[in-house]
Amino acid sequence: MTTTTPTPSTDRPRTKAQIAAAVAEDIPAGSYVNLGIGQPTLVADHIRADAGVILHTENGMLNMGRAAAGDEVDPDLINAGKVPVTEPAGASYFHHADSFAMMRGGHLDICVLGAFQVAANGDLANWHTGAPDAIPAVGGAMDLAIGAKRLFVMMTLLTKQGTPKLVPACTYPLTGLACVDRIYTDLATFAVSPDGVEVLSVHGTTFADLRALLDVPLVDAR
Amino acid sequence: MTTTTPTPSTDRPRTKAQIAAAVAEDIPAGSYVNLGIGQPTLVADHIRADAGVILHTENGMLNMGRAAAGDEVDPDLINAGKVPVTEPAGASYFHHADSFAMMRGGHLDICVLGAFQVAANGDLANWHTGAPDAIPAVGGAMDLAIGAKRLFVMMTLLTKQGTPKLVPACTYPLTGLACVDRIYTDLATFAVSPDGVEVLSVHGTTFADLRALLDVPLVDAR
Amino acid sequence: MTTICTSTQEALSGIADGATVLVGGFGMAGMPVHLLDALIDAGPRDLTIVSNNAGNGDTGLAALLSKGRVRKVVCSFPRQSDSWVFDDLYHRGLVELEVVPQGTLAERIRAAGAGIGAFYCPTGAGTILAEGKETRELGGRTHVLEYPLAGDIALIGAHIADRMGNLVYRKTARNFGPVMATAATTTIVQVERIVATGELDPETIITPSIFVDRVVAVGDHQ
Amino acid sequence: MTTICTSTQEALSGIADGATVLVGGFGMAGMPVHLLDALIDAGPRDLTIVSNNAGNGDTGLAALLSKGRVRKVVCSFPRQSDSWVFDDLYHRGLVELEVVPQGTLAERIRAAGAGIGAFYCPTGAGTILAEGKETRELGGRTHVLEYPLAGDIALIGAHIADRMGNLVYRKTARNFGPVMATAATTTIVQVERIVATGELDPETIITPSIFVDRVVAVGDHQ
Repeated sequence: MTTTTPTPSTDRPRTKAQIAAAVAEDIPAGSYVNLGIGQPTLVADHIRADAGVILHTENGMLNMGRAAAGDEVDPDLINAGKVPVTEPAGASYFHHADSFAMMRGGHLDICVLGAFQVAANGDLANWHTGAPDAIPAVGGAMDLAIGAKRLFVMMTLLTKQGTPKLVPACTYPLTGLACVDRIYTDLATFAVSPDGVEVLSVHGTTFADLRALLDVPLVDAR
Repeated sequence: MTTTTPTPSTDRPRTKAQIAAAVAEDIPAGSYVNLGIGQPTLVADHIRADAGVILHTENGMLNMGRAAAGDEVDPDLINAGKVPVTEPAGASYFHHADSFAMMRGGHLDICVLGAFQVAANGDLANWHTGAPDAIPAVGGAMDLAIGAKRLFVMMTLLTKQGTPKLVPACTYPLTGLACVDRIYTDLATFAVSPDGVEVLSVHGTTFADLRALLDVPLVDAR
Repeated sequence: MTTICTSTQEALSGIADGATVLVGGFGMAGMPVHLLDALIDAGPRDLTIVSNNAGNGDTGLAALLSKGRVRKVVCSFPRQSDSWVFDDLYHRGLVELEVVPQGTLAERIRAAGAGIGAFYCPTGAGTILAEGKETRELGGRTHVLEYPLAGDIALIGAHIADRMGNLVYRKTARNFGPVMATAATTTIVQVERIVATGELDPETIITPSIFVDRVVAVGDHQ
Repeated sequence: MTTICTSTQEALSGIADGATVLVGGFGMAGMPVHLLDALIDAGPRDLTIVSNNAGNGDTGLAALLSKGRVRKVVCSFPRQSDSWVFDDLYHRGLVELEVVPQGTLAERIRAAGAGIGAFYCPTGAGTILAEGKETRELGGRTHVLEYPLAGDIALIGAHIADRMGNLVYRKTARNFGPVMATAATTTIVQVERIVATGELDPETIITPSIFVDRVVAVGDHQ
């Protein structure tokens, strides 16, 4: 499925911008893509303007433009994060049922989401901590998780407490089952496969260290 | 439910035009109406222009205009009978799934259809003779039968062979179950009710003769 | 028949206690703020609100919530940075919450308007939001049985109406409006202005007048 | 990515024997006649055709049928005054027929495009078209379980495309086009002309480019 050369491994952990750039590199020209709210929106900055990548926003727009500035701001023209955006040539609008039909029907090539946890089998947890006082708020996360042809996750590999987010099985409430294809992190890029989790690149770590760190079966696919 | 004075009974059987006029009289001002292909299209000629009745055609148009003539003919603007029509002010277009969603969702006030048979409980048979060599062709008949808030049927009360079409139970394949509200015929107007079939007017016949003719429980509601 | 109202007060008359109210908008785009103000003034209690969010800041839905008028909220994303009114009521057990994935929310509303009795949806399968729901394997994938979500009332913000009640929207302010308009017994719409019938391009009409019961012009929102 | 084809021959390349082909149009409005001619020339056999009718006269679908290329027709209304080609093949047992109520046909195609696994539909309940189908009582009404109807190929007639592949339709020629475009692996569209991206009003785009794989300009049909 990969249409680009794998990202080379590097000696240092990747910054958020570098992770976003790595995701952008793996998006084939002409793809229809939904970038989730938060960190995934950074990917837009790294997609080459001539790649013909077309962005979908689930609140009803295809070929969404960049963030609006100054006089461009129009309260009727926002993205899923409720940020004002612009209308490039070729943009189109549709209502919410049609927008999610587009997603759920498998028409988007790639969706990029953040995550709390990803399991070795591709299960995704990214909507709810499960804390007893947390108000559950799913938004479009579950639709996005199951809708696109391929789902890329962007996250740090470890929590602030140093616990891996790539896990044998998610302990947080699930967003979708076996839906993640790729995981882009500061320390490595992974591909979920039937044979285990493939390591596509490492950054500021080694395959051996990752194997020691993570409680999931890893395959060296560099 | 009736918002108009019942049609008075008359001494002669009604012509097709008189049946159509009787149906038109029972359509409240401002109704959204679908007129089936064939005889029901005659009803349009009898709806008063100032009644604000809005016609739906299931091939995707609301506020359908009259038949097009001469230079008005546009191959992209046709009704469900594939007859060219006109576009009045306030017309709108939608695709087939939206058009039948409008119908099935119960948004149309009245649908007018022809029939082979109507049963005393309101069952309708109007799409298929059941003859072994007949090619079944349902079109939108089943959708129309169950979709509108009220279903009016227009037909002659008897077949050419003199057999009643208002029957205890349909012998032809059904279009819809218990869906007919009113039956407008040359000899009488009927309303299907839980207490039996109400006779609302008679034309060139008598209630007693109808009772003798028809094998269904009749209630005199004139 | 669409009624052109001269005030939001007139537009909101007759809303019963206990009503289910569909409220359009995503963020502020398409949010019927004037109708929400009038709903507060009108005074009905014990409402069920169906909307994407559960109120922001202290106005609109949040104001309705803070006045104790809402028994239950059905939404996809109640928790936001400025949803303190809902957060407080929820934690004090003063409001019920049903969280629905955003696309399933839109599709359930569409089903109500389209006469679909129920549908099998892959979104959320295997997650806590599908707990207790009927499931079925279809095409090798687990689907959840979802039911229509209808409203007694829909409050919609659109761009322009004609005097017949046809609506056009503007950019991403379309969002939930078109589906909610189909799914309520009484659909009430605020628009920036009302134009003569025939002034809207029929190809741009997204909500045909059949779905619009009351419309009121509230002036330009910008 | 949408490919702008320079000939209908190019647009119809690579259609496999045994393909399911969704064919838009209602009567001649929206009928992709040039694409059907090219499909005949391209030569695939053993096709399943999904369309509202089963061919008229001796051209288009009827010509495809007469050349023995069609194994099965799925449609709502095969029997028309000028459907002699289909009639003859059907009576000689040379073509299979699946009759589907028109609204259910549109909704099953929509479901395929929208990622809906199956849906409960009231249309046809209790009739011979529902024989052998699963049913369920919902809201006091019998519903029939209906499954998605997807195509390998969709052939659509639209009005104008931009170079990105966005489509606008014209009046009632919209009909099945927008739903069929969502439901096929490869959607092929004939348009009267192709304009520069940005020339179409975004509010009038009914089929966004994501659903369009190939487009070819065939000139004005009038």
